[in-house]
Amino acid sequence: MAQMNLLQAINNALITAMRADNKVLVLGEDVGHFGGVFRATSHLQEEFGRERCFNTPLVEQGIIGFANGLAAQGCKPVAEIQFGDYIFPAFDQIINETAKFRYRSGGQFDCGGLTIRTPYGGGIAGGHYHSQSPEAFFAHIPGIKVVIPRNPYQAKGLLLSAIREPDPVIFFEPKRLYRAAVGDVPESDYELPLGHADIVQTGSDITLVAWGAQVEIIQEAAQRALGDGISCEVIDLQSILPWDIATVSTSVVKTGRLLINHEAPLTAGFAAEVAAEIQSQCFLSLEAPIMRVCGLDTPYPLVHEKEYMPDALKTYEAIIATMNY
Amino acid sequence: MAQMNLLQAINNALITAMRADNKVLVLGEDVGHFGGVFRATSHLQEEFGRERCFNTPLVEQGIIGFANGLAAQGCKPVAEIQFGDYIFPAFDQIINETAKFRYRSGGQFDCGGLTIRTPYGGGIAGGHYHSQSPEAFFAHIPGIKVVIPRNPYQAKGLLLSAIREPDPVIFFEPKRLYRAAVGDVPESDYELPLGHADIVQTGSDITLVAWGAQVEIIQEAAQRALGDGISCEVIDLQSILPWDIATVSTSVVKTGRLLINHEAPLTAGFAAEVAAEIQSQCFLSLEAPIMRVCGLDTPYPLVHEKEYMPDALKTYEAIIATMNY
Amino acid sequence: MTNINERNHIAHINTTQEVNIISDGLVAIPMLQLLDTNGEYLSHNPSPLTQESALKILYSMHYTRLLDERMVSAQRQGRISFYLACTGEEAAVVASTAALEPVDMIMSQYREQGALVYRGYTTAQFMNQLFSNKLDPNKGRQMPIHYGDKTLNFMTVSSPLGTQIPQAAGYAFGQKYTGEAALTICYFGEGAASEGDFHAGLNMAAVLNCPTIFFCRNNGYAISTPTAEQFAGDGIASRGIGYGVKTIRVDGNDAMAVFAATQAARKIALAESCPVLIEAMTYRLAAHSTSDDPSGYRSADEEVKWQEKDPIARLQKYCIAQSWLDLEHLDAYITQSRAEILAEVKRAEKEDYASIDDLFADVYAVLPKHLDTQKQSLQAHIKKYPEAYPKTARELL
Amino acid sequence: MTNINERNHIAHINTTQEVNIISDGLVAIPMLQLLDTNGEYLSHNPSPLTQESALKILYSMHYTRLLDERMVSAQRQGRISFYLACTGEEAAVVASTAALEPVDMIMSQYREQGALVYRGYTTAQFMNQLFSNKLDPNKGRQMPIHYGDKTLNFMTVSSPLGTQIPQAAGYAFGQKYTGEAALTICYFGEGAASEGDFHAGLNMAAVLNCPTIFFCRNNGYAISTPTAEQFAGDGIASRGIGYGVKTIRVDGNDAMAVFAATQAARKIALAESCPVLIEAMTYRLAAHSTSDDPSGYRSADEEVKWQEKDPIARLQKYCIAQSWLDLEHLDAYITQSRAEILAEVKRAEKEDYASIDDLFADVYAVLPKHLDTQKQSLQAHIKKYPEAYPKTARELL
Ligand SMILES: Cc1ncc(C[n+]2csc(CCOP(=O)(O)OP(=O)(O)O)c2C)c(N)n1
Ligand SMILES: Cc1ncc(C[n+]2csc(CCOP(=O)(O)OP(=O)(O)O)c2C)c(N)n1
Ligand SMILES: [Mg+2]
Ligand SMILES: [Mg+2]
Repeated sequence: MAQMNLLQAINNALITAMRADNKVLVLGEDVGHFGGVFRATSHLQEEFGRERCFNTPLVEQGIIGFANGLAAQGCKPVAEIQFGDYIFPAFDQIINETAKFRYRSGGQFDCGGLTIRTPYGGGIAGGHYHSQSPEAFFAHIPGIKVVIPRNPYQAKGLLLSAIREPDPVIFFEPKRLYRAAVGDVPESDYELPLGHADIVQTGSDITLVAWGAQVEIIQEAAQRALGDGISCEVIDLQSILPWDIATVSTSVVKTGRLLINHEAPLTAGFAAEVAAEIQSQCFLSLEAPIMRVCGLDTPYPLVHEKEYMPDALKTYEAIIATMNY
Repeated sequence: MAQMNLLQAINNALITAMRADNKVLVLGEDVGHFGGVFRATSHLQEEFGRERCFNTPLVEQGIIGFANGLAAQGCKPVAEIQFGDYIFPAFDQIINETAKFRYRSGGQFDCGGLTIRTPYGGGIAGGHYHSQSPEAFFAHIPGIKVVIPRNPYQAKGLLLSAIREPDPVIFFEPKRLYRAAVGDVPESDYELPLGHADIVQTGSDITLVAWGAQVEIIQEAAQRALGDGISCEVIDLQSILPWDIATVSTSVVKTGRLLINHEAPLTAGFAAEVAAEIQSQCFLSLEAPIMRVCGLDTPYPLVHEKEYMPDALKTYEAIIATMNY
Repeated sequence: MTNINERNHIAHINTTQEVNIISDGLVAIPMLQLLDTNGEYLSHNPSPLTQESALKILYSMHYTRLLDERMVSAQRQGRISFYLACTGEEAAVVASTAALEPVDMIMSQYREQGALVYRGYTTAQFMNQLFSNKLDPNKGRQMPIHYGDKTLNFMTVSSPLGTQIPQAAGYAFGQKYTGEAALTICYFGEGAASEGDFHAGLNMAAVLNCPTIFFCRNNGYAISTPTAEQFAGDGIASRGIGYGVKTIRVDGNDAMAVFAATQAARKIALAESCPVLIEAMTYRLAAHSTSDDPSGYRSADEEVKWQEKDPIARLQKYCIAQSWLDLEHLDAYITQSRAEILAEVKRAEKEDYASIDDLFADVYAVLPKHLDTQKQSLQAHIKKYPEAYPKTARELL
Repeated sequence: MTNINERNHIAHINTTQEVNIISDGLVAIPMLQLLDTNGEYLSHNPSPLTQESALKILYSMHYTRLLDERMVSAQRQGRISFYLACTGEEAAVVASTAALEPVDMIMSQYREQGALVYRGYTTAQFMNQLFSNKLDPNKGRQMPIHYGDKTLNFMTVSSPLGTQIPQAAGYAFGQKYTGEAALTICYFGEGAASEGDFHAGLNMAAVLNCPTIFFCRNNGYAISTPTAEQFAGDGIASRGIGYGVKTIRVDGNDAMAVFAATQAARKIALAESCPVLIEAMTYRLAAHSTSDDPSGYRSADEEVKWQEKDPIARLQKYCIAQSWLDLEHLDAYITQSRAEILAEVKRAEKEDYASIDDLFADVYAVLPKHLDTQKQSLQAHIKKYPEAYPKTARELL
């Protein structure tokens, strides 16, 4: 065990994966000598050489197109997109290529070896273009998996699984926790299963669901609600595609109430999917409408970041409203 | 009034808009002399010249980038993307540019004049890449409007509104109805409001919601359900961003039941948003879980198109299941 | 961190005091031609083609032409839903593939069935794909002409244009990295070369030293769009210079020249670990696809001029002049191929379709729970209404 | 339908019988230089700059340098969250803008504050944007350095790289279409030129005859990535040829040459309705931004060499030699500007923030219902917990 922050855990996962399998290659803008703008790929080029960790030209559609080809050839590329906000030029390569490669060829060819890592989310005064949470777009793409860790331990275990998964994975990293989230991380090689939710805290009155950086927000809200005698069950989805419907619905059958929190804009965000599915599965158990506490339907702002964000206070208010329904 | 099919109505709307305002320009792949692969832009170049209706090189990100600039300059470009499946290379220009142009500049500059037209949807044996229904991706982008007509009359009126709207609009055209949908269309200039749902048929037992080509599917299911004495209220959303929450919730308060149908894959499709919002607004009125009858969570198939599609039979079954809940 | 050397990104550049406008008065890049339209050999060097290789190319071109003719008819008869012919471009495709090794990966656009023919894809295989039956390797999931064969190193076709271009760079990088003595060839049209992915792919291949042959079929049109509305430079070849990519322009209707150019390209690409761009000047004699009617956008006179440059006739004349060709044998081959195609059409259209399992398989390596749920409910539904789902009902009863 | 003329897309191409590999042994495109590093004028032609224009450029460069120094310090002091300096590239930006007319639209990348300085953006305006206060025209919605001013024809900066390149083509098309005697200049870095949007923009501008100046600042780096890992060709200029775009390479540290090149480009672009590409060879003396530390990826020796090519010193030496410059006046200007910047920093940081209305306005032209609902519930929430939302609570109480 070692104390690591989220970035160090990711760096450690990359080193672990690269040592274990020489088909694992790391590519992206500034990931080489410099180690990436957040330093997630520090020292990789030193240890593994330019062949296995290299800078690409500044072209996201090319990074993912190139990585798709590399994966189809049998390598395991880990492609970094510098910010989640800049993944969109690669959207076509992801939705029309990565996700459909295996299906369209009847399993002859696939991009299963591909992992795309990208920092996402707000809270760093980044404005429109260094704050977006685009996970919902990817949750609507059959053929890929979407994973989001909330702490260093998860980050290492989930990233190792993602890299070794036979399916392509998009791995969103909550950038405001890069240095803020610190915890014990095994130095050994370990994997955490994809598609499984993590029950962070058990409770009996209401189920709170989030992923990534928002998990600590709902925990904070749960803490505050405890002061009112409300017992919250806190669930971190960890994967949003596929997501762990069973864990959430079991919880909601027990608590009778559900609240989902995400930073992305409310409309057509992933909370909608969770709400739609759970109201269907748990209809007779629900004692109040499922609540969504989400980002506003505006571009991500700058000075009004606090107002935009689905923070612990807003979550707490929604818990109270749900309890009093 | 004239009998027109959907394509003719769109062509007629473009002519009407171009005659009325010389800032309206049409651009896209093959839209010039040839009139587009579906012939939606037939004769425009003849009447308005190459300056106002022109072919672009084969580059969707460029078409929308160029059109964004043209709109910012004050023109009203109507950009065609040949198939909805090929809109993804332009996704970045749409989400990061079109949608945020006005907001990020504090209203100094905007792309309000832009309309993007694109055929979408299945039922034409088009396989993965000529069948997708990507509307949900766009519904999660604050700053744009998303409109989908179901018949020639709507198509003309909504397209004229879209072109004249001060906000950028994505206009999805149900291609399997291009020639199949025929109806009376006024030859005059008229507009239909965006953001309003159309109650196609009133009923008392269950509300059925769809848009575009699936409206006729839910109508067919409603017809079949009538045989069992079930009275369906059929609503065509027409716009999915912003969407007409009030009309749907009023209906559900009345009927107590809701079913949403779309061709796109179920997970994180737009039905999720409708279900999430309506369960919240109509919680105490709901007598059964909200049902989603949608495409499968697979890429769009070819020989199994019938099996994939949320057809009238599947919809009917879901109506019965909801009624018997 | 390792030491950082001093860099100077302008060291190679001289200065001038004149405002030189580059691109004014540039001379077009010439194209390699070895056979004239009469099949005369124009060079003083020994011909790059042996009898055996010339005949294999010629026969493959004939087969491709025949296949296209038959399948365009089959589409007209409503037997298949869609087809896309290579007519007029057989030399560009077949002769370039002929200059490769079987280990080389082919990433095509969609008009490169001649490459498959050359590599030995059988008539039965073509038909299984075109009829989307249960023997289609794509399991009936893609439209006709979306061929793919792992054993022949032919990547499954994907409709979105240009996406295969950066993929080819990545694939080739992987080949080099894993020590294969093989490269990747990537075919695309001059229309697709307008896509952003073209820019990405060529630049990345150049910077990352990928052994990739980028083979552009400049056939004059992208559906209805003529090259004058596609680009303003000297074709696609002139772009190679901008990327620092070695470039060859070739007469795409001259199989001999295409072979020579591709052979040279392969050698350089592998020896120097670098990409090579080939622009083959040719013409799409066919309609864009069976959904298209070119009379709406181009003149018949123009087509006639290019029919006179027919690539098959050109190589055939050469082979005849060399006394390499047994015309009777060729005739017999054509007759037999036609019969084989007809027979395979009849067989393939009678085959069953892929099973319902195949609707759900391959989305992921292992069927996830939510898809399994959807599958089970679909199966139950079909069992209830078998007559509405004839393709899959039978297997469930 | 109108008549269709016969086309021949290979009419301009000659044939050859040699496998010519283009791009082997190409000579680099030379760069226009009019002043050497000592400010000596190198040409025999009359100088393109008058005293007035030279001094306006020189003063604007000085102001830009000063602003950058002060704001980098302000960021270090925690007064602003982010800054991005133009240091070393002032000539490329200021002198090119100087060669335009005020009606010309400027679309910048983010390192072109010198263009705004030249056009008369005030210190107060800079500070309002940098401090995201309520006078910021962006209403506090974007990070510092995302300037924009409609009256100065300076399009608001957008962070995603390259997106402005096809937009500039479209904007210029609109200018031409609506009969404005104006063009659009589009600035970008050599890194951004790798994006697919660059390819789209240049090709479309060439094909659609858009009066656009594409101005590339090739400053050696894209954050940490040196040009050798960005492209393999002869810089960005060599790409112009591929698009059939007239191209000029210029010494970006020579204000005189940049002015002359841009003047020529503007003339051609408007007279011939066509795009012109300018590649300015320069160097990012600054860190990429205040979030960056270049010592991790480049050597100090290298930086020193480029400090010796300082664009400001070069033009200043020339002006002094011409007896055009009153050094005392310049000193006073610098002193006064520094004081003005300090005063405006102090003012701007005390201004209030934009109101909560501005969080919701401008998403659409008219606030739609669902956003109004969100706004009302946010307002109610803030009223309940004012201490948690100090920026907006006051206005609601
Ligand atoms: C991204 C994308 N945009 C548009 C299309 C529709 N489309 C199919 S083929 C074609 C023309 C391609 O022309 P070219 O690349 O020159 O190839 P050719 O057909 O001439 O062989 C177009 C526009 C597509 N398949 N993919
Ligand atoms: C689409 C996109 N990808 C990545 C980034 C992150 N990023 C910001 S600046 C930069 C480097 C740009 O280099 P260059 O274009 O050469 O301009 P310079 O900074 O040298 O002026 C990168 C990678 C971005 N802003 N947008
Ligand atoms: Mg073509
Ligand atoms: Mg740079």
